Amino acid sequence: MSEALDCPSPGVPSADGEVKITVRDLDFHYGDFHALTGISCDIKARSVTAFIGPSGCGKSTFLRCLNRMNDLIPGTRVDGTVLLDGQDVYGPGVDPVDLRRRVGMIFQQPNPFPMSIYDNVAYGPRLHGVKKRSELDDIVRMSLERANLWKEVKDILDRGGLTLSGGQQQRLCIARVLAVQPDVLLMDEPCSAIDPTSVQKIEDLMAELKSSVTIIIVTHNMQQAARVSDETAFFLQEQAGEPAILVEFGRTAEIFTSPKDKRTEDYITGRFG
Amino acid sequence: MKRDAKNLTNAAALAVFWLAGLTTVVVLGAVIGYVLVNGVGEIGLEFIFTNPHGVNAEGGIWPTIVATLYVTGLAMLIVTPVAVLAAVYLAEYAVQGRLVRTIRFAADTLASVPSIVMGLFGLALFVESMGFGFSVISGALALSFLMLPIVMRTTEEAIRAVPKYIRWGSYGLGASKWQTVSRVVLPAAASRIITGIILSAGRAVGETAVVIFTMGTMINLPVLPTDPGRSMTVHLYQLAMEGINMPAAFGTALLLMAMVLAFNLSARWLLRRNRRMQG
Amino acid sequence: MLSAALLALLAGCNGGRQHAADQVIVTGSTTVQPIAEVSKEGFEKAHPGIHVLVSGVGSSAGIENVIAGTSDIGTSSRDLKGDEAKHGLVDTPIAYDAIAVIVNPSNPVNGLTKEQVKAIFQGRITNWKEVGGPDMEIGVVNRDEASGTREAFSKIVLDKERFDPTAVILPGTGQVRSVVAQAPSAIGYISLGFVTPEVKALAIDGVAPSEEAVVSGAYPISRVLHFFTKGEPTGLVKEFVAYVLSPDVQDRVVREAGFIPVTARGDGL
Amino acid sequence: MTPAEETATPRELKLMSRSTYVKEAALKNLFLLCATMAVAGVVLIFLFVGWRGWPVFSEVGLARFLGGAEWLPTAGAFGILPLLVGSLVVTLGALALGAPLAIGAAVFLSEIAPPRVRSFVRPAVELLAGVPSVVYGFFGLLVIRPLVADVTGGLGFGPLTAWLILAIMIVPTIATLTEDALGSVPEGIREASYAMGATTWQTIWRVLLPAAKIGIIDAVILGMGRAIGETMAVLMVVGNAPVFFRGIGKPISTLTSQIVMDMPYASGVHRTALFGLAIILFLISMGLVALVRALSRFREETR
Repeated sequence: MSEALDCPSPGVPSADGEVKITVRDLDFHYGDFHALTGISCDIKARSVTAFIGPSGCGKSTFLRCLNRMNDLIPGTRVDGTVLLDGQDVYGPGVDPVDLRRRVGMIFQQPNPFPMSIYDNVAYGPRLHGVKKRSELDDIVRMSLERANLWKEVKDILDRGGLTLSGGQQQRLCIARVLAVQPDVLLMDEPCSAIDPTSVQKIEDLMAELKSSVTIIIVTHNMQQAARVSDETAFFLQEQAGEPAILVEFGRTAEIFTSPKDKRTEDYITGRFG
Repeated sequence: MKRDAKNLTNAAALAVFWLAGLTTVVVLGAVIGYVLVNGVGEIGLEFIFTNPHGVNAEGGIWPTIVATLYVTGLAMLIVTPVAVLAAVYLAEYAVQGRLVRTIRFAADTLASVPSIVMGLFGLALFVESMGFGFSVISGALALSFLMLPIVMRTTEEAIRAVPKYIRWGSYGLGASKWQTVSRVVLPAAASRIITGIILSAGRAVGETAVVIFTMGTMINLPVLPTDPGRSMTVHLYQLAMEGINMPAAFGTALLLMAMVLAFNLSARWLLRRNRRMQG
Repeated sequence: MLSAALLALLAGCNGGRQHAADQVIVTGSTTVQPIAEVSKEGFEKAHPGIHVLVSGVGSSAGIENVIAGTSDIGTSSRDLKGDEAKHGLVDTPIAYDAIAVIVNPSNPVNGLTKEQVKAIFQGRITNWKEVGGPDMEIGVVNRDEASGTREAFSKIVLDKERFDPTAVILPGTGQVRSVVAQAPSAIGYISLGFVTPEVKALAIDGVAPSEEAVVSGAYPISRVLHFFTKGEPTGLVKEFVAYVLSPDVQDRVVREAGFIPVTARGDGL
Repeated sequence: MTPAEETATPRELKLMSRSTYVKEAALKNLFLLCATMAVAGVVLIFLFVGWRGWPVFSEVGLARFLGGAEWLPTAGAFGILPLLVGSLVVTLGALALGAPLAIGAAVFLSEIAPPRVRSFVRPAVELLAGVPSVVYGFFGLLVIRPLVADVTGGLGFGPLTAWLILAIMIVPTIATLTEDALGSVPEGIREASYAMGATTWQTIWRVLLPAAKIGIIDAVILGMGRAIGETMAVLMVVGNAPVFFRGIGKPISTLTSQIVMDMPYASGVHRTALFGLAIILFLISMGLVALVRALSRFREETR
């Protein structure tokens, strides 16, 4: 465990809960475009952190740095440190495959595999060596229950995942990720492509999962951020072509009622963005 | 007056395009019809399952049917793994650069090689230098080079048709690249890949110039891959040019057309079923 | 008969195949092919377990195969030429074949001299009116160079001089016949045995082609069909040759294929 | 793997195990090897066809081979000019007939045909591509040759018959590629033209065809490649007389048909000459592919 970094900077809230992810001076380059600069923040364990900011301000890109999904895109470079439970995620020899198992991700577009509901959820465990049918059944049931989908699909487990509604598909994806026991759940605008009634189900689900999984959600919808998150980070790209920065990071209540930075206030009150 | 002239030419032009469009159907109908009308009388169990005998190859064409299916099947076995894995490389692993451009240029060149050149190549390499002699294996190897670019292209298109975010879903669960490709991408693209293989097999069944110089022309029921044989296409060519046993020629042509159509139609059916299933 | 496209394996190239003991390989002239194929069936019925592999590759290829040892019997519809004779091949004539010059039945010309036929096939006479026919350009139909019939026709009629290069070349007897049958201006040549009413066979130097004329030697365009073997045929090969010379093949198969049995001359071996 | 307890000590991040890294790298190299098989194929063709055909250039000499006006192997004459001219005549004639028909059919399919009609014309075009070339030759020999014979008074063999057959054979190749080219023209262009009161024909002639020009040229070039490479169908109808073009009803020969005619009995220099023909055919087809790629690069720059 490297010693806790204590230098306060705009991104570090008062340390009252256990920290899951620590980010210090993170820069991100995509080819010769400098996308993010000087991002530092601490994500609390078993809490919901929201990333907000105008579209194209790099919040999704930053989210992808946390589980090294950006490695899949050729020509990208990450500087600075990202610690998961104190261990450097970009350290030499770290297996990104294992990292992505522990830091699951939900995408904007629900993307169940073109397989049955059962196979979708069992895909992760099968990847990591679970073979016994009975064990798989337990994991599938448990994951679908945690994702509040079990009652709706328990009789149609062999039907294709694509036959479900948008909201159900998204919850299936969540169940699929839960099946591999992640510590962290990254959600990249999970609700922007699904109907309002399902959004409510997903938000309730996040509230329940918060007790066992650290959740980070990128969202355009400030009301959603206010409703579901404990802490909020506001990202901004001042001028086009310039790297985006983390303007302010703090308890959601404070950010939305008494933001310290004028730029946050302008964004919150909808003057721009 | 001017407006009518414009509409007149437009109507005339449309008529020409309708003519062009329907001509293709008429021509196809003529070719298939001619072969069907003259050949259907010849087709019978006896024609399909007995050997040719007698002065002018009366009787059935069974050895040529076996030879055609044998060489095409063997070619499919040889080309499928290589072409599919090559397509996986191009679609999933390749980074744009000189190497990939060379591979694509080579595949395009291979696809445009005249079949007679592929035949002589098979003769020079497989029949003579590798010492297989006139045989099914020589034919299959030559055909596999002919089929390689076709299967590579259709497989790559099938893989690229699998949406990106499905791959991310798999990576997001901690799957390695090969796990993602083998467990999600390939199964999702499977039916289109199979369609590509069937279409290339249909093309191989219709080949003459390639097999005439690699599998030979001896009417013989091939058992071992090193046995020679005469394909249905070569048999049709010989019967047609000898011009004595025309009924058998028509019968062979009809069976050949039936086989090729079966390949093409089954490929189309598979594609449509897949599109509906994934829709 | 079309010269099949089996490659003429050159002596010494490493693609040669070893012969199984129970196998007789007969390759060569497409003209002799029908006789060889039907004999194969009869012979295989009479000797179960014995395989006779037959393929028509053209006389030249057949002779080369038997020299190279890749065939037991090299069939040919022409005599040996050049250094082929130096390999000690034993010749066993098995039938006579007369070559008929055929024209379209609508063509009024009924006969030509051998010299006229030669001039037409060399392109020196190009219009039917030069030989007493209507004013119509002559459509010459020739055979491909692998064909034994062409070889014999070239030797007997053209004294081995060049053919008219602008002639249509067809690799099969049947096609020559059907083209001549359909085109009024056409002239071609096929084995007498394949003449059918759809074409008219011309009299040559006044002698109409018939079996008697061929046997008596009066008809000028005829040739011998040979079985060539390396040395005196022995064992299985000898049995097969004897079978081909038996009345069962000579009277039925040879006649059916349109040829004249060698035994018809009464001096059969 | 039972669900982790709430306060489990955080698990250590596993380090990249040697075995998975090696396995992934090995698989990637295997796939690369498969991909290079296409390159290997082209190289092998060059090597072996070239090796067998090379002696003809030394023995007969490039000038007499390429420039020679007489092809009579038995007399030692290996001039392939008549065959080259033959191939060119047959190919260009087929293009002159086939290309307009194919482009017309493609425009019909992509712009004019109502869905019901399109649903049986498009499969017809695709099935035309499936018909084996020997069946086309068979059809040509028995149906088209007699018709041409009656019309021209000759024997029916020659360029005209070959053109008719080859034109049918290259229609699918050119039509499908032209249809793709037309398909890639943005929808907005059509609407803009119609919005200005242009008729279908004017839209096609003034807007669509120019926009898809490069694609159509690609299609025609590939159609040419297909035509020049065609063997069996041409062999059965062209008449196989290795002389210069003398009229649409007079027999001639081409590079491809001459190879199949002579190969069964060719030996020595004659056989290497046939391999020489194959080399030239291969170079022509490669040249056409390079031309198409150059065109597409040119199109990229001008877009």
